[in-house]
Amino acid sequence: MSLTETAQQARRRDYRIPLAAVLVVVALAAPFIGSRYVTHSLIIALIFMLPAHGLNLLVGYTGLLSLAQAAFFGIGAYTAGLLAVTYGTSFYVNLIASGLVTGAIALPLGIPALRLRSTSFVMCTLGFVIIGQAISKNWISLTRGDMGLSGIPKPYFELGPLSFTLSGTTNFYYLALIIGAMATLAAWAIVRSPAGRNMVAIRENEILAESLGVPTWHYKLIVFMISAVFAGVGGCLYAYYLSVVSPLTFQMYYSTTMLIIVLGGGAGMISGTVFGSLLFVGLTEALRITPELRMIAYGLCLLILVFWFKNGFAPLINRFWNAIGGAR
Amino acid sequence: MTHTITRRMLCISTAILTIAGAVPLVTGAAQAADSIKLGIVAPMSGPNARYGAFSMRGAELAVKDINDAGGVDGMKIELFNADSQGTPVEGVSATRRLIDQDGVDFIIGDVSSSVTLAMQPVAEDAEVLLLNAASSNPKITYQAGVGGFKWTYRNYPTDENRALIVAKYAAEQRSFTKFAVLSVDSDYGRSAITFTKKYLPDFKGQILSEDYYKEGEVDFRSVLAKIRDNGAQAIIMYGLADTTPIVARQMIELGLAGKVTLIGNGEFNTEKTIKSAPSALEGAVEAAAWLPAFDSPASKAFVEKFTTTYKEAPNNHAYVHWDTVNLLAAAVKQAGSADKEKVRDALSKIKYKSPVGDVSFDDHNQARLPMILLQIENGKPSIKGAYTADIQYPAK
Amino acid sequence: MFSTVLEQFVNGIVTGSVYAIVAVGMTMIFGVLRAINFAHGEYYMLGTFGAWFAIDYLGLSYEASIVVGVLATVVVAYVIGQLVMRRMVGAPAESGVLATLGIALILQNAIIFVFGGGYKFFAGGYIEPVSILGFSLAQQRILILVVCLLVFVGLELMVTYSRLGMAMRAVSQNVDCCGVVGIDVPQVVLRTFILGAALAALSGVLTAPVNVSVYGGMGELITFKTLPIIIMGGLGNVRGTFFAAMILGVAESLVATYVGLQFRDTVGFATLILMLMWRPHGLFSTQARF
Amino acid sequence: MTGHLPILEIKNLSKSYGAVKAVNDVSIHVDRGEITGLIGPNGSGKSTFFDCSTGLARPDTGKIVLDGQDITGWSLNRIAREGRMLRSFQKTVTFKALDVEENLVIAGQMFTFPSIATTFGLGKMSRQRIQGLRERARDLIKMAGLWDVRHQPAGNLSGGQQKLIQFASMLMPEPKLILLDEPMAGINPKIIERVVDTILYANKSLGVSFLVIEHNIDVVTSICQRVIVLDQGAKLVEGLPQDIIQDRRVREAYLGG
Repeated sequence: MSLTETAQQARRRDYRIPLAAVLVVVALAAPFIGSRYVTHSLIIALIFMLPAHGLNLLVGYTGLLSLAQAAFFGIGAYTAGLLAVTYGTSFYVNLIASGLVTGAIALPLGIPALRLRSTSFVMCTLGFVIIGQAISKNWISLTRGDMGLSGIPKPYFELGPLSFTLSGTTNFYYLALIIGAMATLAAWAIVRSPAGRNMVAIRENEILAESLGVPTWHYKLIVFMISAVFAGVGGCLYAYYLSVVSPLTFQMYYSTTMLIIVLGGGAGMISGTVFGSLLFVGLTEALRITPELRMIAYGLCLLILVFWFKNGFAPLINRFWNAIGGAR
Repeated sequence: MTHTITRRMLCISTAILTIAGAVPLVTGAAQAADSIKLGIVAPMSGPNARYGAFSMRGAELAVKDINDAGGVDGMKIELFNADSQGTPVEGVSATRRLIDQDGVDFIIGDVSSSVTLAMQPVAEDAEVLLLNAASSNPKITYQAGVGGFKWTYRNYPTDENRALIVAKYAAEQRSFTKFAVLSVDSDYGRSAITFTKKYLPDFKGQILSEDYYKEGEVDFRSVLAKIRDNGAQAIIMYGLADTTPIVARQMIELGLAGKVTLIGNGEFNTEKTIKSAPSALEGAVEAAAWLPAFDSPASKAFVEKFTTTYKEAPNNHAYVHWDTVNLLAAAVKQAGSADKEKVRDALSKIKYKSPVGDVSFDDHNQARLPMILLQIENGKPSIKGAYTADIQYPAK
Repeated sequence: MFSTVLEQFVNGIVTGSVYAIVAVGMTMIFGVLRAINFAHGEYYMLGTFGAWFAIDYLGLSYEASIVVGVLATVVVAYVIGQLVMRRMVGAPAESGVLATLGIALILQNAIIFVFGGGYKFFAGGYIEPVSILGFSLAQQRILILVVCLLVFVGLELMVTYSRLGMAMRAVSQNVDCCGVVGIDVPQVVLRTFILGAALAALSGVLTAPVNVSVYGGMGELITFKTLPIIIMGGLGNVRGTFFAAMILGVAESLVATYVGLQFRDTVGFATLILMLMWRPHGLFSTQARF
Repeated sequence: MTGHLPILEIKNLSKSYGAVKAVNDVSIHVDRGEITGLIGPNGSGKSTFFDCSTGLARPDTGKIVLDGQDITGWSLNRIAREGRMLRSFQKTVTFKALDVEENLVIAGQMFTFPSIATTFGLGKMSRQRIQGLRERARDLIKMAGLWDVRHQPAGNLSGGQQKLIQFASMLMPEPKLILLDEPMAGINPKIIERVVDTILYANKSLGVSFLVIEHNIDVVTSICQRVIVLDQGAKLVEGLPQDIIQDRRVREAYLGG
């Protein structure tokens, strides 16, 4: 380390920790700062953040463009909804079950799908969503078909002798915040681990990674399953928050939304996905000021994103982060 | 050094607090005493906009009429609209925004049942009156009123009555016994058929084939050929308004017109539908909450006004939303104030005269609506009767 | 029994020919741009709206409305091609998905904004049924079949012999070399895109009389139908697309008859997934033909 | 021990694409500690032979024995990971977006972690392993003369430098055998010397055996102890480098091709 660098460090202070502290405080105090509408929007952002983290691992880190997130989101939502309505099990049991079930379903779907390349893979994953919707509509004895599941109870916890029900938007916000934070941490741990480095290697050059001994096939399958687990957990939160699950949950809308979040925030960056989900919800909600032009404006924003922010907002976040960190 | 940090921190936190504080302030400022704030949640973008647009226009027309006539007891109705895109998440966001940002006390919405089901707890939580005017999922009112949600009301018929009336008429008056099902693949189409199946054995009817079409489907030739070959006398169709003419035209194409009759619901009676395929619709039987040709001055006036204002004929969605705004106005008038609690109580007791007939609500906050049974004769709808029946709620 | 199967087969061909005209445009665009066009159905919708406007507002005949519908779409496609599609040469697949989704949202909702969201009735066309070899068909469907065949013969000839066709083949085989031999890649992309959009619009106008209902969101469904077709046919493969469309049409028709209409929309993707398991490169070739 | 056994032995390998016989019944071996050259005119099946030997393509017939172990039918990554036989590619050289050090760490990872599951760990063990890899990577970077650019994305460096990175990457896992596919193609003479030095260093000091496809005949003669010539998918001749360049059949194959 040279002398000038040290001098630089001394001159400019590192504001990263104070800023992080402020962000944490804002996140914790949000329900008391904003209206319930704001809290609600944050909950939606947190719910969408989960499948988006999964997709980011897939698209951003492993380089696999998938549209299957809606299918796994739907499976997670149905799993949680059915368990809660039929058996009245605890929230955390259903949360874990949603993750496990989606992960287990992702395995047999991933094995054939991951053999395909680029466009065929995209279409195959889109097919999962379409077929998932058809199953949820027609397997009436399980899913109740088009009537959907409604009246999903509020999150109910049973810890030994203690049992309580979490009601109200504010409480749900904290629940979502805890789960969102845990998911973010999990995603961060995955990409920081040696496996994360292998995933990046696969994204950058699959054949080269393979030639260096990386079992690319296994990694792709594992990441596909992990991304499904994230989506499933997100689906569970969704089911509890909206209290309704219908075949409409299997919609390409959710797949593309997750993709927009990941690419908008900056693929291949955990903070990008966090930022992206806030940005997405913030943008779509802000555009409600003009209901008639809302989706036109949204479409324009997508084009702007593609042409002017090719890498999403990640480079901007990076620059900002470095700037307040005292780097030149 | 520490000084700068604290000062900066102070600046940042002040800024954040100011912004956060401004939000409730803005909403607070917008609250005026002498207006009735009404929000409409409907799909306004994407494929479902084809229904949402009619809903919105119907409501707008009613609000304009009421305000032009001086409002309700001098109170003008302020209309806010919000897009649900036909998805539950967006619908709930829209509802939240209407409640918290626009400060509405009354909401009419949504068309899609799953959106309405998701909106119910939000309205309940915020104690805002939710009037539904277009969703037919029976659960909505199973879980309303004494069933749970005190703030949800529905001014739209459930499918049970409709299914019973149609099945009865088809069997008794037309002596059909062999039926084919061709309905829309949604909770509306599916639940109407479930109810039909419940009643059909009473009339010795049997179902020969069962098909559901996806919203937006345009190709029915295969299914119609199957129906032609299996010898059904009538097609039970609980479908979408804009799909009826497609089915009817393809019935002509395959030579089913005049041999197989359409029964059910799906705007068989409008001038445009009949014109698109007259021979296929001749003899069709429909149970509807309203029809454009309904012979009452209020209804005729609505059709005329809607047509001149928007250069298109109204459909059922336009009518129910127009009617629901009027119903709300009547409830406000009866309550003597725009206080949501008083309006709710008034609504529970109301005897509202709609253009079609008398409307009142049962203990599940479900409207008892007259259902009109009609048959297409010589290219014109001919009314065969109006029925009102109570709903049998499943034991809890 | 046999006659039923045969009739359903014919029904499938009739449906398939509609898919074919839309899908071939999409597959050609993919060939030169390597981007999945999620907005393709919107050009189908634009064509239909143009024709509906010509008939309802301008009082033109159905024949004239075909021209209006297609021309209106060409104009829109030109603008979008200049502003968006040209810039997408060499862009990654994700960008393509987002950009075309953005275009789809804009077109769909701009139409809703201008004409209102409610569904409209399409009034033109030849809808009287005729009987051929015992099959009853609307005249319009025969028109669609004939146009479909003409379009495909024309495209085959164009791809093989015309300058644009050759340029398209060159671009789809190797974008990098095109600059060297003097092919203006963005220009080829633009023209292919306009041609594809025009074909989608043509299909829209031709099917409008039998599909009757016209509304802003109608393109989405057709996009979803064509996606599996272009993959099955082999991306960029004109002839393969034709056969894939026919196969899908017949498969849908048989499923609607013997399984149930509610499963119809899954047929495309289910067939696609099964086929991909068996032949990952498409049904008709291991390599894109153009 | 197995000292006198060849490190790699390929017996009767054949591969055809449709009617074209790309490789026809080729048997070769690489001795322990030896640098073997594989030459032949364009289209003689060298690359297909490489792909089939390393698990990238599936041979129609034939048997591949690596250090006494039958590895026929193993996948590319398993051959690399468990067999410690690595290969290079002509075009694909580095992970372009990642910096030089990352490139090397990735190359070493699969050899330090016992299973896929352990790669997901962030614990102390995992950190220590990565630290070890990083140190080894730095040593190799120094050796390759890339110390000054170690934090630059590999894609920013010249073709020759990237070849060196690739080379250093392949040394990360302490390989037994390296298969090089035209390592000198398209790099300037100065770097060629450096690559040659590195190959010789790896061979002499680290005991790595090599099988090298190379067109540059000077390089082949200077580093290879033995040369095998392929022509039209079949083995034409094999022998000492100086004998091979004198061989009439080899000249004919190159000129008459």
